Amino acid sequence: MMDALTLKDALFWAFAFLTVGFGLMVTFHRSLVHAALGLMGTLLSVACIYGLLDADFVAVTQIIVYVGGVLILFLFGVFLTRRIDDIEVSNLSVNWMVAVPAGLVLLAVILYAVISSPLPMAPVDATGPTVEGIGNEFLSRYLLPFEVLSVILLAVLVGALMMARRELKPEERD
Amino acid sequence: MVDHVLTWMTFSPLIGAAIIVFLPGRFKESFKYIAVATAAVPLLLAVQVFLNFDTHLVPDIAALKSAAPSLDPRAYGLQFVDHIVWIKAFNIEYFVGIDGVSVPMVLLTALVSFIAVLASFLVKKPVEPLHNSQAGIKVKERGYYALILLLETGMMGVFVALDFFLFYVFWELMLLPMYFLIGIWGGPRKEYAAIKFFLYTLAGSLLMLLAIVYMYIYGTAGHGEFLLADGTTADHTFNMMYFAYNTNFEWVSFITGKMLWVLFFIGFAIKIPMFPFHTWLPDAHVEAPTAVSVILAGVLLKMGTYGILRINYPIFPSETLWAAGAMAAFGTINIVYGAFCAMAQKDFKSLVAYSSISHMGFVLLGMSSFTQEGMNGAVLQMFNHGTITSMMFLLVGVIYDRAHHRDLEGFGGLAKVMPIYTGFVGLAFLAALGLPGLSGFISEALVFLGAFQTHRVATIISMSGVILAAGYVLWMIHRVFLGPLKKEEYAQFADLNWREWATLVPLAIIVIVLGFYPMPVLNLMSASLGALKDLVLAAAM
Amino acid sequence: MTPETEIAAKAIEIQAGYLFLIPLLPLIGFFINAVFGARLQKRVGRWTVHTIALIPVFGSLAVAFFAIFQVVSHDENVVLVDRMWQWIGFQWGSHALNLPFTFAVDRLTAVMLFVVTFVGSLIHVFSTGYMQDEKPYWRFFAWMNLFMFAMLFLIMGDSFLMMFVGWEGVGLCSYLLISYYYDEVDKAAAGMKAFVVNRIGDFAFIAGMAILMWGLVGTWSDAGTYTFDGEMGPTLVFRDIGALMADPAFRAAFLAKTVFGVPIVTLSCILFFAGATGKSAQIPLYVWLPDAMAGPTPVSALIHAATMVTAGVYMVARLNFLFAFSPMAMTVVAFVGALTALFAATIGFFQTDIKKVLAYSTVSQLGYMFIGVGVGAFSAGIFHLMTHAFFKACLFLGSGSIIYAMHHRQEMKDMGGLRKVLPATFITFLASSIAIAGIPGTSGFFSKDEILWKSFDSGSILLPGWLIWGMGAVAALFTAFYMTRLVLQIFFGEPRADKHTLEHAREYKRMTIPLYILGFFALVGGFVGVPAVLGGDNRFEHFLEPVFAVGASHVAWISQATEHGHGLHSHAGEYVLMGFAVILGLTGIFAAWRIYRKYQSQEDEAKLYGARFHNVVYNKYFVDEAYWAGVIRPFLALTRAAARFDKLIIDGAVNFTAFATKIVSWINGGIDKVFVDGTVNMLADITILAGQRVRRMETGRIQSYVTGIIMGVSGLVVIFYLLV
Amino acid sequence: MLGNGASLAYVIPEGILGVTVALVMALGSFKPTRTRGVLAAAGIAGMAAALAATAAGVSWPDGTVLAFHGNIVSDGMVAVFRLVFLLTGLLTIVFAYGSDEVDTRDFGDMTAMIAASVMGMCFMAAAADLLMMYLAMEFVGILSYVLAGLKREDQRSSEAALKYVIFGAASSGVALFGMSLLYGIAGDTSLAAVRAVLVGHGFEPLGLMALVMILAGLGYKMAAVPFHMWCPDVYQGAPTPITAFFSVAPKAAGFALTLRLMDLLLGGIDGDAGASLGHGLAVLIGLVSMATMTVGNLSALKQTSVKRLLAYSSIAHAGYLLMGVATIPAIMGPSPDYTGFRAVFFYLVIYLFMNLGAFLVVTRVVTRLGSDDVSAFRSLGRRSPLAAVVMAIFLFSLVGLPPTAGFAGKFYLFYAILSQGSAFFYILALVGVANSFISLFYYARIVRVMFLDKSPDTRPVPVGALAAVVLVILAIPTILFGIWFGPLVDLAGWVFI
Amino acid sequence: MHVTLTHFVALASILFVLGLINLATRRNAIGVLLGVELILNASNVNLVAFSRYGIGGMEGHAFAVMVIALAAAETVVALAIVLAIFHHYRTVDVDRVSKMKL
Repeated sequence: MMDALTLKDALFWAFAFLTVGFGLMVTFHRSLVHAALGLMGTLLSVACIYGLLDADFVAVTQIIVYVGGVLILFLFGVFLTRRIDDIEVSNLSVNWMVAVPAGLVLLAVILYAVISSPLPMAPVDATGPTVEGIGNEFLSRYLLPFEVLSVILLAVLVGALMMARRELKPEERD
Repeated sequence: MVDHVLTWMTFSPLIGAAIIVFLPGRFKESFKYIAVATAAVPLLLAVQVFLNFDTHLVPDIAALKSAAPSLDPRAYGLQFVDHIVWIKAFNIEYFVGIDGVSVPMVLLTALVSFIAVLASFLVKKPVEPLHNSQAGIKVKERGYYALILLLETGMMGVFVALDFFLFYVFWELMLLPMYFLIGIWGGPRKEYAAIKFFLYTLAGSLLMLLAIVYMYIYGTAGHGEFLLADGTTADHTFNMMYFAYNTNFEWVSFITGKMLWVLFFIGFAIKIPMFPFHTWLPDAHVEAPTAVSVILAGVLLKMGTYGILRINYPIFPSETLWAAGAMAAFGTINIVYGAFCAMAQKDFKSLVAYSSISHMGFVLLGMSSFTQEGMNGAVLQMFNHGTITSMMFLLVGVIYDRAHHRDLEGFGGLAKVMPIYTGFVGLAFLAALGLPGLSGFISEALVFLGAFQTHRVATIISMSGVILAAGYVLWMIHRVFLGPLKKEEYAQFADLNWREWATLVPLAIIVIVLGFYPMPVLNLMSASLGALKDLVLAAAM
Repeated sequence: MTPETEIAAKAIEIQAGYLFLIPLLPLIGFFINAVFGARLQKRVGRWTVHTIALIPVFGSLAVAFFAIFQVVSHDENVVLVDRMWQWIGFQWGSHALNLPFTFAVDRLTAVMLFVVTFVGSLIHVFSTGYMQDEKPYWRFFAWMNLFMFAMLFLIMGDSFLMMFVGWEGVGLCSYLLISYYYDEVDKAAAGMKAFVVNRIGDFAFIAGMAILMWGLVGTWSDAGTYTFDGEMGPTLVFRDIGALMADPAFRAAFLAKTVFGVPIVTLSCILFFAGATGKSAQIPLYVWLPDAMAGPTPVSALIHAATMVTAGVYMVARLNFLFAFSPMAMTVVAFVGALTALFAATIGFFQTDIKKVLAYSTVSQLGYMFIGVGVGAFSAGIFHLMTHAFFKACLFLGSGSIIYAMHHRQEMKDMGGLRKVLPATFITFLASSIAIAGIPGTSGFFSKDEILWKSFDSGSILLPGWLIWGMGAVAALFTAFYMTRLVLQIFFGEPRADKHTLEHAREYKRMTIPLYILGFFALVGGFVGVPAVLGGDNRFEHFLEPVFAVGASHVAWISQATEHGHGLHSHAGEYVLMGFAVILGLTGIFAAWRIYRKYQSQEDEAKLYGARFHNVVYNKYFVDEAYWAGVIRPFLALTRAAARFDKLIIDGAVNFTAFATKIVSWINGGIDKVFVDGTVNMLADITILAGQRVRRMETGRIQSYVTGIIMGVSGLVVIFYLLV
Repeated sequence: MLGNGASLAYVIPEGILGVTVALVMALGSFKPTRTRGVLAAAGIAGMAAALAATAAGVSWPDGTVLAFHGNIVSDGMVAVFRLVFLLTGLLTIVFAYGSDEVDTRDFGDMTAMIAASVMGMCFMAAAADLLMMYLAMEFVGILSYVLAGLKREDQRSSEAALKYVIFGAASSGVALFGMSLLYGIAGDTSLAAVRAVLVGHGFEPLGLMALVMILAGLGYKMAAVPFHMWCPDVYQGAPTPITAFFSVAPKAAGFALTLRLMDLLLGGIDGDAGASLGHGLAVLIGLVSMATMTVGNLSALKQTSVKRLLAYSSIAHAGYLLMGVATIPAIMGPSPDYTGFRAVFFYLVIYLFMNLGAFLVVTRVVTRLGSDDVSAFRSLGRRSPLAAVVMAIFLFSLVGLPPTAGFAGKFYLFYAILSQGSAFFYILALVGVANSFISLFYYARIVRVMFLDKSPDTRPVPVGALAAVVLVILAIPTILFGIWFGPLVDLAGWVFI
Repeated sequence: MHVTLTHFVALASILFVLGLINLATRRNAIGVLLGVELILNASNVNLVAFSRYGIGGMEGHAFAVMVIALAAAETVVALAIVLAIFHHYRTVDVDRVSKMKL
């Protein structure tokens, strides 16, 4: 039923392939920098998928927080550690010989579960922009998680600072 | 007259242990005196128990079986009972009391513990420097005496506890001190021996724990509800008496019953120790210090057979009957096999250890007979073996203190050097081989006579133990005491010192007196054992 | 096959509260000497030691005589009873076991009492001379007193268990006294051998006791379950059992019972007899007795001739009410007795150690006694027991006197011609020798003759009486032969001892007086039992009649019932047999005289009789060696095998389990190594082989952990699918 | 279901903890090097206040209250678990105060993070919503990563942190994926909705898988096989006081959350769908339990580092505890019986005392001797009698020997699973017994080394007055609950009344 | 072929497994952390897709936002740890970060 292939479907397939493709790059590319860039691709593709799912706020958050924040952080990390030590460490470990088959088995298990369980076929009607809905959730139903999250972020801040507060004594630099 | 006499007997050593633990180090010299004074308390109280014990009190089984659980201890044939709720949530009670089965054991424990403490005394003796027979415990006295008193509490507790949970707690409580006593103050391979002892016993007791918990969960009251000591009722119980007389056993299929029986039995069989669970015993004995060996052989082994009489017999009578043949067979194996192994030993102490295995076989054989003679013989044998084997280990300790080895081939002709010692050895070992006129004979003869009625072939085979015992005992005496002296320096050995006298004489008196007049002990137990026998045999109908 | 009449064997019980003194006094003596003897001997002197020992022995002799007179003075059958206390007992419902600590003296015991206390006292006296040079003098007397206690206990105990106390007690004392010179390994070993061999007999004794105890009052089904016949609890008291057996109804029921498919009465009696073979040195357990000569000679006289070794005979006689009802058991007793009598007598031929000759003679004479009790002539057996006690004690003491004079040399080759040096010894020895050889008029003649005749006449055993008689008669011939040889070799011919010894040889009064007394009794002691055929009234037999009423009457009944007899019931037949026996004895003496007029050394004898024959007999048919090779060595090997089995297999199994657990733990502890890392490492190895980059694989890598998660999740999910 | 405002009354202890966190941070920012005592005092005071409040019944409703729009539950179970977490946190701060493994400069942050992580744990015990569950788990997790890496000058500490973070991220990712699927099935994040689906028509394979994935995330918290591998490395590498904390608190929280999840999904459920799921889960958890205790015990046998040994021991204990969780079938049906769950709590409380006690001794030994190798414990019986004796008590309690509390705990667990009355649980009990037996080997090895082995160095090892007091304080309940555990049973009675 | 919820879930599953494989294979610690992001994104796809299909509530979206925030926080901590490791070992090769284990 080729005619049934709507634009949305087409877009999904496109973004899906992009996502998986970038995902493969993240996982299997020898170079860490490429992997990081692959992650960027994945994140962006996923953001587009969010768009397809009418999740505007999530998509935007994805781009801002992930692509804008987390990824930059990663790249910093990559460069910071590579510049000092030049050993090629981005190689895949030989572990993949076990991990990949295991992962494929897991995938098979998951896909079996997904396919054998009836899921709703049609989307509900789009409700327009989601920002308000999400905001309402955060302020009413998810107020407690929201507050807890803030405590977490605070604690993480302290923790990260502490980890970074580093003065090694010379004899411990072996 | 002391009230709550059993409680005092059980916990007074613990108080002594606490005092020793918390005394400052500068009172080091007094630890042993505190210990011996503390151990004397249960001994004195034992006299009270002995004098006031009503030998005729037995449970009326038929009446109990059809009645609701009651709080009247005398209905269950119990005396000196202390009974309070301990942990209400699990209907666990502090329930101690004695009947004819336990009273000889209680007396034995008090006696042997006291003697063991005394036997640990450090005695300095002005003899030749070469054989400075400075025997006894010289290092870490605080720990030693505290542990040995703790051990006494555990042992006493096992014999007086009538609540499964309490029983189990005491049963395990005695493990730890024993482990340390062997492990710290033992011989060259002490660690191996200690852990072996520990593991064996624990393996058995864990199985027992499963059985106990299982019974707690699924045991239901036959008529009415279980009564706790505070008068409240309960659905479940740990009360051994209720299990023996008031529990509705419909929940137990014969298969389950057998399984529970076996779980308990293995736990106890390891302690006896029954072939093939016995190999911990020679190791433990060989490595343990003298006083600990005394307790180990004198009291601990009896816990196994006591447990069978206390739990397997009344609670699972039909299963007991089912297993009687196997018990007799194992008893026989113990007797013959233990004697065989004893014969081949080169170490004095492991000879005695194997002889213990052999002698505990008599207990097993006697109690599996379900005759008045056999069961009385079995329990009397438990008591007698306790005194005789204590003597034997003390005596081995005497020579070890002087020669610092126990190689049977390494002595010879000691009779000339140490005539008094030789006399005591003769007395103890002849009692062990069942020489008539000494206590061991009475119990062995009763076991043989009683067991023959039920297990004819097994008994006849066991009787060969009479020959084998003569073999290893006399050969030992031959090698150690007769013939020429093997080493010149042994001629300088001093005969017994005051501590050795003090520990051996009371036991010797008991061994001789009970040989000619065993009735005081027999009277204590025969009624209870008769009731127990009837209870078991009633299951056959 | 049993008479259906009630046998009136009930004795009148007389309370005699003093009986306990008889064994107690020696016990006190033992106690004092054992505890204080060493010090007394050192500080005060030897006389204190033997005074302490002798007073109780004579005291109990006096009390025993009082008791004996009390028994004898009653015309009716009485039994003196001293019930001390409940020894073992309990009552549960209808079931009661009641074993009182009771001494009883009936007519049989009275005879035994007389023998034991009388001979015992004399030997004690003798010992004060013989042992005077021994260092641990106190020990000897302590043990001797203990022996007296045990022996008296044995004969006075009124139940199996009481008897068993004495039974084992005398065994112990025998052990202690044989091992008296314990620093000599051989002598110590001889004691051990005696005890262990005795224990083999005890094993049978206990088994018989157990079978009898339950067999009397209940029945085993074929399946082995036991039911009581009535309300009666088990008993082990002789008088009770005797009374039961006197009841024909009970007896009939009892005799029909079997255990292991064998009649209970037969099995238990054979077991009791097996016990007796140990104590009384019969085939096959006689081997200890010759070795027991390692002990001091008075010990041999007291224990290994006069008293202890006769305990088996006493027991069989005591149990006549059982044995008589089992022809099979009686046959065994008689035949083993006859065989032993013959066999031991032959060994006596060539022994050169004078004590060994006497030892085998004792074994042989004990065989006679068993013939007596075995053929139902219980009183004859006991009669021989008594006469034997006199003459054999005398012989042993005599040999002791010789050995003492010869400075503890026991070989005949060192003796010869001693009749002048030791006149008193010679006379008493000679008297005893003719007694044992059965010269008419001596005590041995009467008792032996009675046994032989009764055995010939016996119809109660399963073997023909003449066979037993024949064996006994030949043994009598042999006895006469070796006794004559002994006397000739020791007392006649040229002295072979060195001068010094001969000069110092002397006889002490305390040694000769007992010899004279015993010698006297050896000669005339038999007159208490002159048989009717010789004009006597056999008072001895009549005296014991009530004790053996049950057994003897049954034996008589059987003989009658089977119409047994060789037509020799007449006096004429008895005369013929008697004459035949006397002729045999004289033949033996004559033959020995012909050969041993002149001293024959061992080598001479070997030449005379043929080396091989001499060798076999001299070495006691190599029975000891056969026992060693066939029984003891395999047994010791078995014990070692058991110990090794214990160490290797039983303990090994446990250790192996521990070991295996450790192995598993290694596998398991390195679980990621094996299941995750292991796979990885293997693959890495493959990669290395494939020429890829070589890199060391390290453990503890986080990737393995995550792989573990992946595998774990998929595994658990699959399991869960399967479960739900 | 309460709204946000009304719900505040049910999070007062958490509020106190929040204040504590803020206070400690504020104090710590002044003069971090000199305020160790003050910070410890502040932390302890805050914890103690929360503890006291909880004990006094604050935020402890009689029944069950759904607060914050069903995000969390407040009931007795939350309250009693709060006690466990708070007590552990409090004692950890005490340990850390005396330990030189925690640098004074980091002490304030550490205190704050422990307080915060305790708060997270309280939410874990209370979570009734998938989002809340995830958040609370991550809360505890992220702080744990930092705490593990607290000893920055020590390579092994950093390594522990790295392993922890990678493993933690992976497992919580798996759990999150499972939650996302469960959300899809239920259409709502609340567990009540999930349960409604379950009651309605049961779970399709997707739901089953989602459940297993969530359990995997929880299994990692509890250190259950096969999600246990991080545990030895992290325990060994982290500063000892923190290891002590890890060995008790997050594990307890994991169990609390597991119990909560099981209760909310299956408690009192009727019908075939739920029944088959419940029985399946029981077997699954039972199998995991067997694997966990066996792997833990067997692996512990060959360890020479005491910390690592105790790590495997804690894995083994997770296995014992899972036996109690496996009693799910009992909580289903019209008359639910929470005995097994109560046994888990009961055991956790006892485990708290004995395990913290053991770790405190290790802390002292590591501080004094600089090594946690078994050989460092040689002749401790002579060098530091108090430490050795209490260590022996703790170790024997871990074995489960009477009269120590460990026995009471095992007893309660065995009681609970034997009550289930099915063959599988009997086998489970037998495996549990066999494992208790095996565990004796390695615990006794330490005891042996302490009392039986000779050390070349015989100088005394002072434990310090504070530590001595705390050791005694920990030893008392370890003995007391062995012979008088009635009150503790009553307390456990609050877990799902 | 119509795109249904199943497709989205399948996509998420693939991402999820890829992330896990990444975790299991990357030797570079930072690379490993990239995998974590894949996993979290997979979950988010699920959440959002479920929210869109058949259910329609905003819970999924809220959840996803929360996850993103937490992911960021986690990354911060993780990177801090990686840097600490780097200081010690001069490498971020997790294979070599292995002082422990016997």
